Amino acid sequence: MQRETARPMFDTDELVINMGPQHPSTHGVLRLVLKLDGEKVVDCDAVIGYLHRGVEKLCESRDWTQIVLITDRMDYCAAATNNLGYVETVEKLMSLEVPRRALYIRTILSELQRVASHLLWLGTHAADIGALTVLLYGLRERELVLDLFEEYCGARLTYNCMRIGGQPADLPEGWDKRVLRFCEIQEQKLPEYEQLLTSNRIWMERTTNVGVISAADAIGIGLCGPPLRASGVARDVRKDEPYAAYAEMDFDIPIGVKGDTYDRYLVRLEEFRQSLRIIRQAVEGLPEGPIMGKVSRMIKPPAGETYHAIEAPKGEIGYFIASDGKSVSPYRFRVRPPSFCNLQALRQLVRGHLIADVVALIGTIDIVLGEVDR
Amino acid sequence: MITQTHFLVLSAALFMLGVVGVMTRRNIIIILMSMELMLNAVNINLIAFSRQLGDVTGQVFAVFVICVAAAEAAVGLGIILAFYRNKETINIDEMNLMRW
Amino acid sequence: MTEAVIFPLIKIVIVLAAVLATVMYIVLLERKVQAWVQVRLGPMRVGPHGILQPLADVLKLFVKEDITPVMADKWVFTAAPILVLVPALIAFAVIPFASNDMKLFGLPISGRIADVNVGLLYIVSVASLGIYGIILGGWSSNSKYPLIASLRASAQLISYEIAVTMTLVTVIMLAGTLSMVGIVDAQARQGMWFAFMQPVAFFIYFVGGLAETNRAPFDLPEAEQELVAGFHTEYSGMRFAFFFLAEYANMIVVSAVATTLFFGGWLQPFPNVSWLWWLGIVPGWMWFCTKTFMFLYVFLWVRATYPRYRYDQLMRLGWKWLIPLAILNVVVTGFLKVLLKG
Amino acid sequence: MAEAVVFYIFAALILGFAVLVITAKSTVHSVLFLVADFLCVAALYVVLQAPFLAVIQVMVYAGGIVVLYLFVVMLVNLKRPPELHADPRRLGRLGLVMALAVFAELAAIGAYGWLKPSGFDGSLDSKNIEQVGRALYTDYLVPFEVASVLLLVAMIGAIVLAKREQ
Repeated sequence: MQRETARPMFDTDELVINMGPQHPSTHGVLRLVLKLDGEKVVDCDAVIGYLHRGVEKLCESRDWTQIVLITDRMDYCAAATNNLGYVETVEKLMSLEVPRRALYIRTILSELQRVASHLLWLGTHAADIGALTVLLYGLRERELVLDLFEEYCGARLTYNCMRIGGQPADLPEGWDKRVLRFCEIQEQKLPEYEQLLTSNRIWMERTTNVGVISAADAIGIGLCGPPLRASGVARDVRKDEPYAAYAEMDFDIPIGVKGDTYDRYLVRLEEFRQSLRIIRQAVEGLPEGPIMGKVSRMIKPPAGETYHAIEAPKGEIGYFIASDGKSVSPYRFRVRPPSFCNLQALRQLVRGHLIADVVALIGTIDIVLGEVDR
Repeated sequence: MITQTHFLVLSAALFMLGVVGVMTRRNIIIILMSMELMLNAVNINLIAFSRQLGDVTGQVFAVFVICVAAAEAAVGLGIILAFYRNKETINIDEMNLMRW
Repeated sequence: MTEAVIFPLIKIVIVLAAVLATVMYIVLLERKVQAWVQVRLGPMRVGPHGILQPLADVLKLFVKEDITPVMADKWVFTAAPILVLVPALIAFAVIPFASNDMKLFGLPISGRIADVNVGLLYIVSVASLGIYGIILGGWSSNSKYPLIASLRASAQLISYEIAVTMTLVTVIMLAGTLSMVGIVDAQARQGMWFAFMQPVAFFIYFVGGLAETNRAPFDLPEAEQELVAGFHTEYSGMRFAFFFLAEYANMIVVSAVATTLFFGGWLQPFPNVSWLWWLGIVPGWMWFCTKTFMFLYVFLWVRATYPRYRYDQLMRLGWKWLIPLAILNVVVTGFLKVLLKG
Repeated sequence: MAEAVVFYIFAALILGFAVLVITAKSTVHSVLFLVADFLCVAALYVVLQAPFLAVIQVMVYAGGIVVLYLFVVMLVNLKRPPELHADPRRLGRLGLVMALAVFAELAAIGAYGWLKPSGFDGSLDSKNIEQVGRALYTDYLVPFEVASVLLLVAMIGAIVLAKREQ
């Protein structure tokens, strides 16, 4: 048939729709400008910065100890790992020796934090796909973690629970027992989530083959954390460049096969179990000794710069800190936040999927806007 | 007393309104709707006669008319949609090409 | 005159009041059931165990500001909630709540507002009108999320209506009548509720009912995680309450129709088991209400358990599974009917 | 008497809504009036002792066909409203012709009714659905099948027309 090919017979009407910054499921103030063809997403533009508070610049005018509590405010769902990344970077810069007991406590705290963060992720991700009950179940267990944190450092969200050179306080009496008790409870509750989701037909249909990303693409984009591992890349800072007490722990790194949303879900679910395993080992092998290294009152690292990364629940959080050796605050402070790097994949993930998948995909990369915008 | 004539008059008037709609409006969707009005006028007639004669044949034909109306609406609106996508108009005066 | 006008009027008032009160408490029940599933308590503040919560909700909706968006089509915007609610309520006209031999002060009372001989078709056709309010509400808001939601809603309603209507055909084949009362009588005559003779039809009807009432897991048109609040995003105050009322009234209609068609309406269970004679003491309308509430509970239960379908999956389920299955069911039922007769 | 009242009310509504359908500015309003019109026609069918047709009218017309119209109006209205063609002279001529036609028609009906007055003596019994069903599946089986084929063709045609080319 003869037909002018220059103009397609039916031109498509693209509808531009703004998802966010005020939207129930953009996990904060993320704004997505979606170009829709019917229900299909043709293109997606993520607009960030609604929560920008200038954390990095702010840190350059605070002294070294004060910065710990600013890092709390980046990924507010995982403050302990933010603290850890920062204090370890400074310790590396100052070549400080941290007592083993402090390292173990840090390990326990950051794994508890991982469990709490994953619980929140699981709940919100499931709620985005419509399974509201899982959200409440997840929050129920997260509450227990928060209680533990509250007992240790007095705070439930922004912990400020680490110090340069060690820990601010020793463990309260009987805390280790309660941590082990929590591990037991959590272990029992995991099958509950799995019952509701893992083999649920609707859940599987909603997540399998949605947002597939290959290993090569994942590395190319710079994904980190569970999304990277779900694509089949066995990269975990805890194993590759051990920090805190991870070198002494025995644990596995779960990796996915296909790199779709379902794999990311499975990977994170397995990480619960590995975290509990690490917590148990750390609590049982907790060494006696001091909790604070030899640190002078006035922290003033020598001139120089360093980068150090740890494995936060959402991925690899890295700190680049430069010190001029003279002032009492960092000369340059820069964070490599996992949420920001993982957000880069969103565009590629959502293209060609439907609106309903967009919310599932925002959930699956697990972002916190406080960290994306800083 | 309502007689057959009442229904015939009503039906004729409704049919005429349909015709007026087709003649005066240039919006093709409204033209199609006017045609639905005319079909309804026909149906009123059929059913009124069926009532008068005490025979359901009229109603059977009304069912066929509804059936045809459904088919007409489906295809007609399909054509309108296709045309609109291409020309961005639903004014019948601008539909003067057999092909594009 | 009394028989023809006054009695139906009284009945209409009673049924309307009952339906609205039920809707109010279904909302509370929903919150409670969901809370229990989710190891919470649910509303507890207003009255003991939150029993007066519906009144507080209604009061809030009454005094809330009624906003009409500036660019909205005002007439249509106002008419849409009414167009949703009215079909939901008038469907109750043909639902038989009890048998015909009820007595009130010595006067015989029939347990329904009207017994039309096209009762079932009436319900189907009335239910198909409810879609207008949804489409128009979404369109007239002049906002993108409601528009997408209303397109979704209408596509969903139309496609699931086919499957549901097909299941009704099998019921009609078994009962040999379109009258709702006749269908219940047929179940009494044949000594078996149609749910057991037509499990497939019942299943399809129930799934389709979930979809037609926009309930989870088919609540796409109002998926708050995706489309903010769906087609009623721009509504507030009483107009929003109308949409709300309509949704729950529709749930009750679907449950009541399921009870009538598949679970014997007002009939008591096990009428032929002699040692269960005491079940007959309970009046018919209470059986009807009990069964209906059972279905309503399942609605709420499903909502607390399942994630939401995606639009294309929903369509696939409807068109590729339920409709062929329903048609197959009709054919098989027809064959069996002819075979068993001959 | 009651029948007359009901008839006049619904006849007035039908004609009134029909006028609104063809004069409404907004196409969506037009569609809404069309639905109202069809519902009134359905009510008239009940008066004419054709409850089955009344229900079918509501189900197929109001619940199906007009929804389709509404759908298309919504899709088409997204960009710019369709313009109403206004050519007063032509409208005037048309009006004259129409008025004549209506007059002729009404005169014919009136004359017929005067010559041969007819009440509704033949009445349909209450088994309306059975009768229609029987007629459809026995005497008019072939037209019925043809109608179903027509619907199938229309369905496929609509899909082909509305489908976007890849």
